[in-house]
Amino acid sequence: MTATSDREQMAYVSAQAADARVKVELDTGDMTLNIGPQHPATHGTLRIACQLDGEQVVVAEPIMGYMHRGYEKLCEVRTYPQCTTLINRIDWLGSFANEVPFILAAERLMEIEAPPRAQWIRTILFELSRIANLALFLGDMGVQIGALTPVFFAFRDRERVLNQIEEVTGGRFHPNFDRIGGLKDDIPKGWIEETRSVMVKMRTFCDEMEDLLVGNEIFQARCRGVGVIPPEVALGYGLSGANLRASGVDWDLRRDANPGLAWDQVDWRVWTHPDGDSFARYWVRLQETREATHIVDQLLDGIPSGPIMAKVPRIIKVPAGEAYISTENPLGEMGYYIVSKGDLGPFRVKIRTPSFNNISIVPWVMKGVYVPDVITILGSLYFILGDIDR
Amino acid sequence: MPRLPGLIKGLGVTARTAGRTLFPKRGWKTLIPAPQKGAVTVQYPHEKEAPPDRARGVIALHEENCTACMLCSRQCPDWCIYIEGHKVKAPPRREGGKPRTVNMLDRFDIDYALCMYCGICVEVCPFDALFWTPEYEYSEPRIADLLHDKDRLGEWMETVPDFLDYETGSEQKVRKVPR
Amino acid sequence: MTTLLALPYWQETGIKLGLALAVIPTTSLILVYLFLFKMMAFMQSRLGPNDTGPYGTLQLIAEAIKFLQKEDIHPEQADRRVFRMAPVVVLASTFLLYVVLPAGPDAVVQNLDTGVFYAMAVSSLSVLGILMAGWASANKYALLGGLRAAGQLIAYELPLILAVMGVVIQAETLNLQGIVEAQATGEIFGFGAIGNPFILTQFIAFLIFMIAAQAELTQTPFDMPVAETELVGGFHIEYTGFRFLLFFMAEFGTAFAFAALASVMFLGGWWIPGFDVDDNILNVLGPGVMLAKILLVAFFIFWVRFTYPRLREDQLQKFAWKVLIPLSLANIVLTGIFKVVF
Amino acid sequence: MTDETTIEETPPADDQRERLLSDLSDSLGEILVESHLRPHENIWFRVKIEAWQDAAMAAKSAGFEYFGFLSAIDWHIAPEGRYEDTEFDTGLVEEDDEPVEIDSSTGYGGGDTRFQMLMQLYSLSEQAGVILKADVGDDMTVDTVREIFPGADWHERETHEMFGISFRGHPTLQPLYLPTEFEGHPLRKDFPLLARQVKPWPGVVDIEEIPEHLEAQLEAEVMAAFESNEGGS
Repeated sequence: MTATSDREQMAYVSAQAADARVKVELDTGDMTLNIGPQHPATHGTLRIACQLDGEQVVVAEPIMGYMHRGYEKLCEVRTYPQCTTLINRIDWLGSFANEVPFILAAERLMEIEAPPRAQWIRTILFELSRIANLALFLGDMGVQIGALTPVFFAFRDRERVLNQIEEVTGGRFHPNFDRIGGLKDDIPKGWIEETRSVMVKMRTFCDEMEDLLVGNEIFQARCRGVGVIPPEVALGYGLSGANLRASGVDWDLRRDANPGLAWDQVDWRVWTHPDGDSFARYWVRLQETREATHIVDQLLDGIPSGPIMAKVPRIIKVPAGEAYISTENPLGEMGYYIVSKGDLGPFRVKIRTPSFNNISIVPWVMKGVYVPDVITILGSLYFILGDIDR
Repeated sequence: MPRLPGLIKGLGVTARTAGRTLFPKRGWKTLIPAPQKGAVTVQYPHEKEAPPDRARGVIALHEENCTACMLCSRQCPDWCIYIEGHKVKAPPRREGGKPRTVNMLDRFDIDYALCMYCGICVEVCPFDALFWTPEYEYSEPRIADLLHDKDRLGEWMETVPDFLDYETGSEQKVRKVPR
Repeated sequence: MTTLLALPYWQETGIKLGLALAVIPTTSLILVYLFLFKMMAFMQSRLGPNDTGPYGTLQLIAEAIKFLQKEDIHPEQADRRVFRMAPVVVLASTFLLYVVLPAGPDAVVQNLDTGVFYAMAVSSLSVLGILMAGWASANKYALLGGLRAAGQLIAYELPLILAVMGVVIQAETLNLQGIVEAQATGEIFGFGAIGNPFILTQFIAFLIFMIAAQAELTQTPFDMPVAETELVGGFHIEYTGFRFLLFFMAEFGTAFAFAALASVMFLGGWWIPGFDVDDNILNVLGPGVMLAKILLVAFFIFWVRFTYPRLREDQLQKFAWKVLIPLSLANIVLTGIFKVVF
Repeated sequence: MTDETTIEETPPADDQRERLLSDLSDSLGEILVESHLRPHENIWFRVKIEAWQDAAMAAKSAGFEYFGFLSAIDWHIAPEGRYEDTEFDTGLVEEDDEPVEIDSSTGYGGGDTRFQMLMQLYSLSEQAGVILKADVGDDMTVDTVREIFPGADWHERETHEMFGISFRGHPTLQPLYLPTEFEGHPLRKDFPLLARQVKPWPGVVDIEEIPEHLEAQLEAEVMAAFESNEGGS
């Protein structure tokens, strides 16, 4: 105000005053719009309380807990083998991947290691659940922005992957197949060939998604430049997985902090995208799905023979100590911090889920976007409600 | 703003899929529409999809093998297995032996309303009394009816498939299902 | 005008009205069954309804009965009268559209001299109903949907009308029957065997008309007013049962009517090459030809609907004002020049 | 972003983490209470609670800028166990009457109080993580780190409702998961798990023994049947 001699300053002040006057004269109160908890875009029961000015979001605050199941508490009263039953249900679309870090953390404390064959099959199943999970995202993102068909393609082709998982583990969604020291069972005859043909189909699915969505100009118009997350913000919020890589951070726990699975045995690359917008997130996930099919193909070629269980006592007692193991799950970094007191069950389990961190950026990224963009951003951040609420 | 190629490609994908669904046959038969064959969906009550042999559909109980050792009940994370039993005297195995004390199973109930289908009970059973079967048609209109007793669990024993052979390189031994 | 049967005016009108009333639900049934149920299913590797009746044809009857059985629910805060009237207004706009759609030389409810003008005017009535629904539902989603619909329908009414202008200039009449006749008697460089369907000379206008119609019908990629994944149905979020059925019927009835308008104005309407324009037999064959053409146009409308994602509201407005309207104006200018030159 | 040089898989000693340990210990200075290293895994630092923010700041400036998670540990030994023993199956355990028994001896980096803060940070350039711990005093208050790591915002809210630890300087400490009127802090060890209390453990049932007075009689019956059977065949 003091620098009235400055013409620019004058212009600025008068513009501010005009704005304020308009706001007083046309007292347009903000509208609160609750997106969710029952809303098709929140796949699950997430609620986003949006303050709208017209169709523009002023403040968006996610409210969750509608599905909080208290797994951290429940794990405390269960034995280690019993915990995996629960852990399956955290990210229910890629459930095998949930078991692995928990089992690895327990193995780390017990200082045993699963035999190589078990590690390879673990890695294959891990990547299969990644494909199953991301395939649904690839289709679902289409639905979020209005394309009806992709999600049906996704369900169609994901089913093939789930069948492969079921043929080995017996469970489509909740395999509960990983055991401390190895796996519950070996793979059945003929499975490798079937999986190979499924991987070919999944690559076709990726091509279809590329034609239906990535190349589609309407899709690009909706996603490019929407919900841009710069890398330093992404790091501060602890974003992980494709959300981080779409912001240009070349970071993949499979490559950079491999906890002993067979990823270092095969040739693959980490995809990143410099833009950090919704389109980049979709694109990175699409490439990752395709890359995962190549990883599975290579792994299938080289499964070593041998046992699938290390020597473990029948009654599992994990020595006292603490361990934190995280792996690159379909949604991002999932880690288990296990505090053991040498008991049958863990003393405390802190479950670090990717979606919780990924969604915590919502208030930051949704300032000033339009209502349709809220859906685009939510879709592209890709969360599973069980993964947020635990 | 929309340029042509991407939009046209998308139309091509859906049209191709429609064609493949409607005319799945090869050769001159292509002209005969056969959506029943081309669609990936299974029309459930008319045709049934066969789940894989390892599918965890329901737990079957081979009662003769059960010794009421309570292991499954105690290991169950959901506390959904109820076992009761009593001890009886059985004749000795060979002549001149002493009479043995064996466990008789009175009650073996699994509450499928609570069960999380984790398979821990099947795994911990040391006597091969519990098996998974891919059977899945046992829904009930009332939740209380999902508590199945040992007779019902025994009936499912017939549907237990044989264990599958393993892929080459495996050192696992193929188990046998008691019949 | 030669009439098929020499009937008094009121009897003729009565028959036509009855036919039109029967046609509207039937047409939306056909569209829903063929495209929404079956074509969409095939495009998604599914079968669609196949259990009720042969190939699931009776599914729609079952659906209609289901809707009729449902309780008629008003939101507590709703403006009841407006809430109830809204679907009727929307459906009325659809009904009124059918009045001028010709299916033969005499197979038309009312052959208005300003048929095109009337059709455009009446079709924009539905905006009113949608706005009413959006406002009266006392729901924020519905309000957003209603406002979006209003903005969108107004924005797309212009290119729609301007696209039709080209046809009107070329045909030199606003009468839909006249347009059909103009196409039937037209010649392409002296070759008149198939007449001159205006899609050949007015291709840009046809494209603009189809795009604008897509927006008018609130079909994807322009379905922001309903947008299931954002506004959960938009203006009809609070409607259940019979009232929802009315909206639903109006949606598909209007789709049918617009497909009919497109085939009348661009594809030659009911005329069959080789027949005289006044031939009485066309009153019988015409509806069949029209139906085939309409289904062809509707196929494209729904094909696009099942394939594309949806645009954002601001992008849609930009597209209308910055691309479609200048294009259609250019088209009018070009048509005018050609009209004067040739 | 990342350093392309990968760590050797199993060198005998973890030089990299030892270097990180000494570096970070130096920069933490006297706010460091205790540290612990598990080779090829993690480094644990226990810092003074007053310096929680400073420790986070120091870690961030040392390159640990990727926020993993923030939580707490309750070292109170739960009176209920796993709810599988009969004596604990009935009745709630009164919170106030029980002396709080703490056992944090097994925790890395040690601990003196019941509640301990826990924060995991990662360095993308070093490809290594650290876990920061701090003992929470009786005032149950910690400084917020949400200015340093914005992602900590929700984690602090969760910790607040689950353990009852307050965060100084956090503007919106309302519950994240639980309803606003919820009482108690569920992840505390003395918070009863009702799901396990409303129902007795089915594993507590044991096989019914043969009553002693009938044993001899039954034995004789069985033997008689056995012998007659043997004779017959």
